[in-house]
Amino acid sequence: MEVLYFAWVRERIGLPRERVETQAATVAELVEELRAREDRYAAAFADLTALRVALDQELANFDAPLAGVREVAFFPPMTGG
Amino acid sequence: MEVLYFAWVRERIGLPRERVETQAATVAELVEELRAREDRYAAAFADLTALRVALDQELANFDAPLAGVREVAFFPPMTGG
Amino acid sequence: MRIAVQSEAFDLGAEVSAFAAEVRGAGAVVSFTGLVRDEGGRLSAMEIEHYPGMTEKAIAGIVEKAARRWSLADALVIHRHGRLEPGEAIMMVATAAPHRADAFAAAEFLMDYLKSRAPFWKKEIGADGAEWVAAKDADEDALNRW
Amino acid sequence: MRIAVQSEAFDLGAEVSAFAAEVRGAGAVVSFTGLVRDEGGRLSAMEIEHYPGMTEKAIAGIVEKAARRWSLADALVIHRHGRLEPGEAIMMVATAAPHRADAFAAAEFLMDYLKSRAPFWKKEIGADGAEWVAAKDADEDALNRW
Repeated sequence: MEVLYFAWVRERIGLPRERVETQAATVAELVEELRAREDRYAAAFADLTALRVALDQELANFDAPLAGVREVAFFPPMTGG
Repeated sequence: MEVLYFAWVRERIGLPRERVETQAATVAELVEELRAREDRYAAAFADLTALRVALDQELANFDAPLAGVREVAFFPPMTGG
Repeated sequence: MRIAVQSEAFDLGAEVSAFAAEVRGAGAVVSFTGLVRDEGGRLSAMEIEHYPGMTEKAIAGIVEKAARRWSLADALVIHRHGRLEPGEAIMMVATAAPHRADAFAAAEFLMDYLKSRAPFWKKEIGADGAEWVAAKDADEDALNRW
Repeated sequence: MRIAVQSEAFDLGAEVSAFAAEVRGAGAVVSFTGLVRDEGGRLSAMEIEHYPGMTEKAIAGIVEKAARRWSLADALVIHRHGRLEPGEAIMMVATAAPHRADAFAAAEFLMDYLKSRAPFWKKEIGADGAEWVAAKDADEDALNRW
């Protein structure tokens, strides 16, 4: 699946998107896998309350299932307008 | 003093302004004097709740004193905006 | 702060554009424009009467009240009188403030007060004749929220 | 209803003017524009990142919600991304409705949701470096009033 990062999440991890092969059943499980990879991931995902997630471009919760999802995006709370 | 009429008050009385010599102490007394003049005045001043008054271009009440006032205006509730 | 009471049409876009270009330090600009509705074709024109002299003073008082209450970088009120066709702009207000909540609140406040406290009277001219627009209780009630 | 997400500057006056000219049957047009504040000279630029694809969908969903809730004759949202200078317009919304209460409410609703539910992220570039703008609790709280 495609994993996208925006704003300071993108800066902390150091890339805007990547392809991830995973068996994670939920967003939270995917976050655990990413955290375990490298310090920069652990740093980006240190505080989930500071993060938002979108599944196939719709806002979702961290306990949402990943079955059938093609695109996951992680980013801080939005600051539009 | 100058007495001004606007909107349907002006149309009912048939003139936009007139000079009125009066000893009326309050707006309400002036209204009584005008009502007694002719039917068109009685018709215009039939229902005071449908009227507003301004003294020297400031909104006022019907019991306000007329001492020192140069300009009295009668009109329906405003419909600006 | 600018107040204009005029019979001439005004250019809404040019006014909003100039207003937004001139404010300094504001992050939020709100504009409101009132247009003559055609009421499904029943309205052929609107005539707006006003009280020269009092109108300008009343609007200035309303703008001052708004400026005391909210942090405004600037405010603009333009109100026409005379004969207007359906689709024409009757009036506009614009407000500028550091943040959006103040700009919105001040614009709504100006509109609520202009509706019921500025000496304008609207007459609708239709196929069936002419009729003075009656003030709505809702417009008087709207003042109570401030 | 028109939604534009673009890096190019837009002409606020021309947009408001065209929007008001095209609405039929509306008596009230409200516009809101967000400008880059210069924060007393401390800000040299703002960079706005967004999520292409999701941004347009999210804004369309917000506009649909507003259209279901209020009697809207029309609505417009323009939001820029990329690098902006102080004083430049970041975005605008415009709403048209038969009466002013609906036009104001819908514009404020659109703004509240665009703030916290459209995937944009602002970064302020100043003399001391660059910093991502933090979301405010007040902006999240603002959604609760709808």
